[in-house]
Amino acid sequence: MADSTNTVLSARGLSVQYANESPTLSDINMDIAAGEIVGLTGSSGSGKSTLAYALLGLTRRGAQITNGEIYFGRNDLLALSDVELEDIRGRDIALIVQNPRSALHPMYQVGRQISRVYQTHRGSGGAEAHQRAIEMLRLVGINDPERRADAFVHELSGGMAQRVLIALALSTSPKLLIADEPTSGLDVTVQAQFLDTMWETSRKTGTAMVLVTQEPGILANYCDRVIELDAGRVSKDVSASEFVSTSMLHTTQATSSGQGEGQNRAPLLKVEGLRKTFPLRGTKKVVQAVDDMSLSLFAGESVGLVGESGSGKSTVGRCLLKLLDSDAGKITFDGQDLGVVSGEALRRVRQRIQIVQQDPYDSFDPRWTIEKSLLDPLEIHQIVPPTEARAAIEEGLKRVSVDASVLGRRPKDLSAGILQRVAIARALLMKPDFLVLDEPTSMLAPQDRHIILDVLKRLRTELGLSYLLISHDLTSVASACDRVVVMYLGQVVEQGPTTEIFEKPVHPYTKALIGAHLEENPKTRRVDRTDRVDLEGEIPSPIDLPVGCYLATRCPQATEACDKERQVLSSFSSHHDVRCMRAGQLELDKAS
Amino acid sequence: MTDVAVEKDQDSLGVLAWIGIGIVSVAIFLAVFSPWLIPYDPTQATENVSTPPPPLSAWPSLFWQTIVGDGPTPHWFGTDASGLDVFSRTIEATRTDLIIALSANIVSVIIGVSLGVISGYFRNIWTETLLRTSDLLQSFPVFITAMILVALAGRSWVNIVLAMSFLYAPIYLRLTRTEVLALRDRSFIEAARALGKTEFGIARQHILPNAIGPSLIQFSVTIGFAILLTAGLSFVGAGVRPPTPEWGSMIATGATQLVLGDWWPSLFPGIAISVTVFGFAVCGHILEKRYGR
Amino acid sequence: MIWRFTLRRLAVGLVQLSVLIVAVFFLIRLLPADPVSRFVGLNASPEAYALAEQSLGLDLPALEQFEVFLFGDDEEVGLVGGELGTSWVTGSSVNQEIRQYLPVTLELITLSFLIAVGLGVPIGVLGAVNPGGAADKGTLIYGLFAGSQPEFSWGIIFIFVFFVVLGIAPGPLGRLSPLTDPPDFVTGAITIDALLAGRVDIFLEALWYLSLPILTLSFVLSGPIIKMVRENVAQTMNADFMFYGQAAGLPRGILARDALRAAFAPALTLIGILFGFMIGGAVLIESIFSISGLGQYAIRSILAFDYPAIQGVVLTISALTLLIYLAIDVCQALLDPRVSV
Amino acid sequence: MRLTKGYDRWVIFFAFALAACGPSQPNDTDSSSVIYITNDVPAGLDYDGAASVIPNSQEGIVNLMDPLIDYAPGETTEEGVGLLNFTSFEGRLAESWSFDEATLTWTFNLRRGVKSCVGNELTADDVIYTFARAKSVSGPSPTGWFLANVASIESFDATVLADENLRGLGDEVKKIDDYTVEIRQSTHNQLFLPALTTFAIRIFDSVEARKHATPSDPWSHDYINNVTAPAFGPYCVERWEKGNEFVLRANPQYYRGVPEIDRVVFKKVPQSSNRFIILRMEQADITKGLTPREFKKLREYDQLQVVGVTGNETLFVHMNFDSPPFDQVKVRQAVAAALPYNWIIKNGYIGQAQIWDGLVPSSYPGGKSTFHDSPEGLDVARQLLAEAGYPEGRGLEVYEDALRLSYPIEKEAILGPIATAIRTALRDIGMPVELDPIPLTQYGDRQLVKKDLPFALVDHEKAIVVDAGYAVQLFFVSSEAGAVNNMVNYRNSRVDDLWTEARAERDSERRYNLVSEIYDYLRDDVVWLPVVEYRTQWATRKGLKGFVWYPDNGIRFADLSYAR
Repeated sequence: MADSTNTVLSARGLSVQYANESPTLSDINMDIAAGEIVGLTGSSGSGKSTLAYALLGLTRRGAQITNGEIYFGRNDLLALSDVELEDIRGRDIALIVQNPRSALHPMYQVGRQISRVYQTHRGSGGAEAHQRAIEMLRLVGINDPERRADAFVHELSGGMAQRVLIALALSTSPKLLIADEPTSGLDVTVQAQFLDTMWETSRKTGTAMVLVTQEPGILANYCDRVIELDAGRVSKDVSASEFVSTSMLHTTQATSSGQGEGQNRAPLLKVEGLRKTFPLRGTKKVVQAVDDMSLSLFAGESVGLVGESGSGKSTVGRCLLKLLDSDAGKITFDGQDLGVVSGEALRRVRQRIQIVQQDPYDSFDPRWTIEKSLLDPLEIHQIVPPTEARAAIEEGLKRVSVDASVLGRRPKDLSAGILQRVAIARALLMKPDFLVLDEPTSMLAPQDRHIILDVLKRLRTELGLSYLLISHDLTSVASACDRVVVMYLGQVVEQGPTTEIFEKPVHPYTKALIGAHLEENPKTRRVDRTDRVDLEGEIPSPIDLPVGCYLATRCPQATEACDKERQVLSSFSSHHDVRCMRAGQLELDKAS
Repeated sequence: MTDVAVEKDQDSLGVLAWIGIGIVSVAIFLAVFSPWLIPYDPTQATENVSTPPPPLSAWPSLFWQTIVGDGPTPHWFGTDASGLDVFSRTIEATRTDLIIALSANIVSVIIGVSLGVISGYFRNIWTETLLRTSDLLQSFPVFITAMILVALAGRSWVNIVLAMSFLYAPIYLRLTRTEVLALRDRSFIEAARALGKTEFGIARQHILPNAIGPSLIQFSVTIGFAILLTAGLSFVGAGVRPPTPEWGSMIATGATQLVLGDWWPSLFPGIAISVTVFGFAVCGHILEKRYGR
Repeated sequence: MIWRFTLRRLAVGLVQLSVLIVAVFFLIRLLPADPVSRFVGLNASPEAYALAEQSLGLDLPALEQFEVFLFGDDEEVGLVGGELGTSWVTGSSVNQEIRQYLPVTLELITLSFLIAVGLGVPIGVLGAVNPGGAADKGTLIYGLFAGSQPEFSWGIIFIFVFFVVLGIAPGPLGRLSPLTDPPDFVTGAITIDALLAGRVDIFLEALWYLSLPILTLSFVLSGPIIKMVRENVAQTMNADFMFYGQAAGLPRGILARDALRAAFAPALTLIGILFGFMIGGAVLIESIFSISGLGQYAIRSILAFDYPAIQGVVLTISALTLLIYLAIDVCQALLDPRVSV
Repeated sequence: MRLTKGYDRWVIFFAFALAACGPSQPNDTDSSSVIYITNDVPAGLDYDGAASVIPNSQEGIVNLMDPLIDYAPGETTEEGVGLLNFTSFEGRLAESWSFDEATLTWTFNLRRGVKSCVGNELTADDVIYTFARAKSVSGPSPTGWFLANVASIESFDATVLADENLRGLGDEVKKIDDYTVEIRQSTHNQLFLPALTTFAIRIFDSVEARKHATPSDPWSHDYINNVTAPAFGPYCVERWEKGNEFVLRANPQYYRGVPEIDRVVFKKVPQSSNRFIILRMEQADITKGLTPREFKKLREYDQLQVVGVTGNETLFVHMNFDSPPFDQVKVRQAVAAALPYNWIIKNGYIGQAQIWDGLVPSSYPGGKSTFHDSPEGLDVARQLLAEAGYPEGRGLEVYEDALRLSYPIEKEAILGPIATAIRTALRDIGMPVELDPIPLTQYGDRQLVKKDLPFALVDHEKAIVVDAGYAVQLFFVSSEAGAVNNMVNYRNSRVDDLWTEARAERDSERRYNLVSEIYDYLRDDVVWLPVVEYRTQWATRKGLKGFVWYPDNGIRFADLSYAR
């Protein structure tokens, strides 16, 4: 194992058990060297979070460390008294958890929560601790830290709360930082910034880090070494590059737009000037979700709609199915204006447009068996005679490679990946022409994502379907789409063929988005790149939008004019539109 | 992980849960079969006024006597000032109180849950008004309002049930509505809509079955309170008509005898009500722990 | 900010109260009995009846009666002037009567709450800190049991045991021995009035006479309080921020304070709601212990169909309840930054 | 001293350490002060006020206000309770009086030197004020006017109610000089003197009363109802907290001598069982209105005594002639035959009652005593019911609403068991009777105003004017003939005619015969079904003596004294 003088922490024979259960962790041995970033991975339920906490000598209520030693410096943490442990925790070993908003006390200002940890461990005075808190908040990239220090956690976004947590953890300059899925639920650009910060801190201060994650991109981009757990035991302990080369089956490849090259035909779906706002309760203000959205989609084509949370991409999907009524704009499906259909006609149109939703568990009635959930829509539309319904749903399941034995089960008894395939099967039972895929992979483990994408690609060829794939996961979009539409704050900022967008993005936002994408390849680590376009600050509120370019406040290339002038989507090259007045100029600058 | 913790909590409740279920089962059994269990007509005055219960030492032989049918059945719990058999009345009162409490809750659940689904699922000015009205009802002093309502409509168990429904329906309405509001935004509702289900079909087949859970848990808790309220109303003379056996009115009339040293007419119904309501409270607690929140 | 919140809530409360006023007024007039009969007494001739009806203002159409109730007439200023009218039974002003009875009830339940909360909170915490232990089970069972008991039954049992059999408690004679001259009426709460008058002896005597009703009420009230404290504290101890606080090496003292602070807000709500409920719910205890509080006044008024008094009582209790809810909300908003102001 | 004592109790109670000792209770009353625990204290002191129908209020009034005349003392019972001689009157505020047959005018000579609580002297103006106030019918329950009307005082008739202009006092009540007043009747009426003894038309201290008049309330109803009734009686109000406490202090200038009991504390204890324990623990001196069982139990204690008389408290069954099946005399007779009289006396009243064999209390002159002469028993009742067309009760199901036996809920402790026994007996003969206790207000409304109460137990109706004829006029003549409380809607023109004749009859014996004939009709028609007369009782600490029974059943504390 690692050189003992260089070792920060080593665990020997560590076992954790919940009362009367089989051990959650058994006989774990691991070492962490100074300045090292160790990735801790494994499927859900493998015990990786439990291990992360156990390294602090902590367990959740009801669990117990039954065996083992954890050496930190000269001390066995498990042999120390509670008071001695209190000293080490937070000062020498710090923790970041995956749900930062519930990890912070809801009733104290976040600045105070940082300063009191600092005070506790560094024994400083109140004023000094407060200064330190502000300093740390600035360090983790929070604008206006003096003001934010007085905020309560519910006033912060998830990303900001996560940064507060890291500020808290780093404020005492710990020797070891344990981060338990710190970026789950964050947008890609925020995730990238955040991980960058952590990485830089580690490199600068020599802090060792344990990064618990399931994301191969993160492991590949940021970790030196990867430990994989399987059912509570260490199954791999290898360098990151070795881990990636042995475990990763897929690598990103942009598919060329082979199909759907029929621009002269009439589009299957045409959206013009779509606008959707939500009224804000108790005020006259509105939240702008979608603005001036236009889109064409041809039969057999697969279009990716990407953007971060709050960009309005899901709202677009819902408007297409008329699950939401749009404020303005026209949606035409196969020549039929959806604005005017209702009642029976609407139901007939909906049969041809189906949706697959983000959370498979949420998209099935928890009380119904899979069979009932699948039979019900068949009965409504009487697509097949009742006697053949059972055969039809079995056939449908076979199509998505799911065994018919799931029919008698309830959603909670199935894994997310299987259930999502059942959801696809359910949509396909309607014999639709067009599928809206609303983040179909974001709740799934990486392996399941690949399966789903494979199924979708296969079905598209088999059935000649059209897709609108809504996703923030660029890997999925790159592998499954012919064309990509990038949205930011309700507007399309760039659209064009997949390869062009990925390889030659024009809009600064697209550039940042692509740049934030973590490829599952240690050789193209983001941290090693030099040409990154990083956005500053935070997304403006969709209630009080800027007058000019929505990105102006964050764009590194913004000029004064960007602040004032409203941007329009204009053709950049054939089939490639960009909403940036400086697009041409930027390309020229780049070229020169 | 948290699931494991909950699991564990249930285990420690084992004995208590069985006590609760046992009490409730016995109460229901007595309520259903009381006419075949009681030795005396619970409303028939006799000459044996205010007789104390037989001493405990005499019970075995009296019990034997009763079984072989030798001589009159003893008044196990004594008789009250009207010469009514306290034992028969205590048993028969289980029926009265349980019927009232159950009916009131069933009516409230039906009204509250259906209005809750409507007001949560279809939001407009009418359902908003409905909601405000039900809020207002909840700021009424429960006991006094029930007294006024019963005074208004007269003393009969139907009126007590209606008065209580008036007070309890808002609770169910609130509970259901909160649940429906959370359900409305669930993906499977949207999915059902995309799959062509009608709004009414969604409300009936998806919303209602999924929203009723908390109300059913509340049901068990509220039954206990309904029994207390029924008894309390009878205690101040706004409950069922005498001589209908009812715990509260038995305690009230028995209380006046207490000072004369006659402890039995009020003690036995007092124990009955304490135990029964406790049983329902325990069951409510168990249900809440197991299925709630 | 908090003022605007309070004002807005107050405005909503006023609207609710107005609806309440209308509802109560017309609801009461549906009562099946005619209060006039009470006044004609021996002389139930039609003329006497008409005269009595006139003197009570019941000869007017309901809407006009409502107008009189709201805006008063030659003799009274009406509700807008803050007057609830004149009791038909006693001929006294309902305001005055409520002023007399309300403090009695408030005193009783406040003292009971002090005891119930004072005992319930530590016991509940004790149960929560050691989940699954004997203390935990004990508090749970006690909480469930006490919370489901009929207070009238226990009041009677306590009187029988402590007064009749043991003779160590005072009889159910109200708040003072009938022989004692009560202190001057200032607040109406006899313990406070006694202290204001500098009569420690009367203060102690009042506590002594109130001891059994307080015992009964605090026994019943301690149930839900203990159960709730136990659950809240247990829940807080399981909260992520407590776990994280531990991981951040915060000392135990700070953690305990954090936990209590988080558990306090929901506790406050429950105590507030219980308190509001008890203002109207102390009826049975008052009648058992001969304490002439608002509940007794309500029963008397309902049995006598004394419309102005019934209206007064219901409105007072509802208004107080709404006020308490408002106070809870304001406290919540002050305590818990998450509550939107 | 008091401080430590109170503190002791407090500590003891919570420590339970000295449980056996128990703190001493305050029982060291001095003999000039009594604590009277009652179901309620006076709710108002104005006899024209809303509260005047409540006996508790009347009890307050009679201790504060004196009448012009009262009955003379009669015999004393074995228990030491004084009775009145209902045939003889003696002066109170009036020293003497005379009657002029020709002009139907009564002349009252007022006593001199009578001082009110505030020290004003009684004059004719006070009497004039009292009658003027009565005639103003300005109170919500003008009892003063009503009794004057019953006594046939001229122009105090029902027209006053209808016409506002007739409400001023004319010369029917006239001041002759400061100490002489004349009152004129419209017809001869033997109820005149009895009416003057009641709780109403007692004389106010007009000087004091006028001080509290306001433009909107010229007759000081507010003051009298809420502060005190200024008058010339034996006691004055010291403190009054409605719904809780009422304290009287002896009028130091009372013309019949300062009462021995100097201070009376009325303390409200609504429940009879509580009153029982308090008296048993000797924390009070007097109580009344206990249940018969409680009275009986109290007799067992040496330091207590129970005294009482069979006065005018009765129990009867009311069956409404307008509510079938009670319109059939056979049904009413069946009920009469089926009632469990012995059960009621033995278990309902624990022996403290006797069969009421008439419709006039046996203590009143002129009652008829043959009401229970006909055969009784369940078999007779079944027979009668069959004759009425309801063999075994078949056919009575349709009268479910009428067969609800009502009684005031406030009387549950006493009437509950009796009603239950009656229900049991009547169900035995096939009448499907249910019980319906309702609040007194509702009961009164239905019984006296709407007159639609079909079937009820009545134990609080007593004729406060001691005269057999008064009851006839009040209850039994048809409404057309002027009965105001004909609660069962009895209509018999023969009875109406007989009463018209009897009312103006000057000869006592002939009047008695006419009234007797009326009572024969009442008996044969089972108009009211008299059940029992029960004893009016007071429980006191030993040594308290001097109780006198008055028809209003109010205690006159001035009569009492402590023998130590």
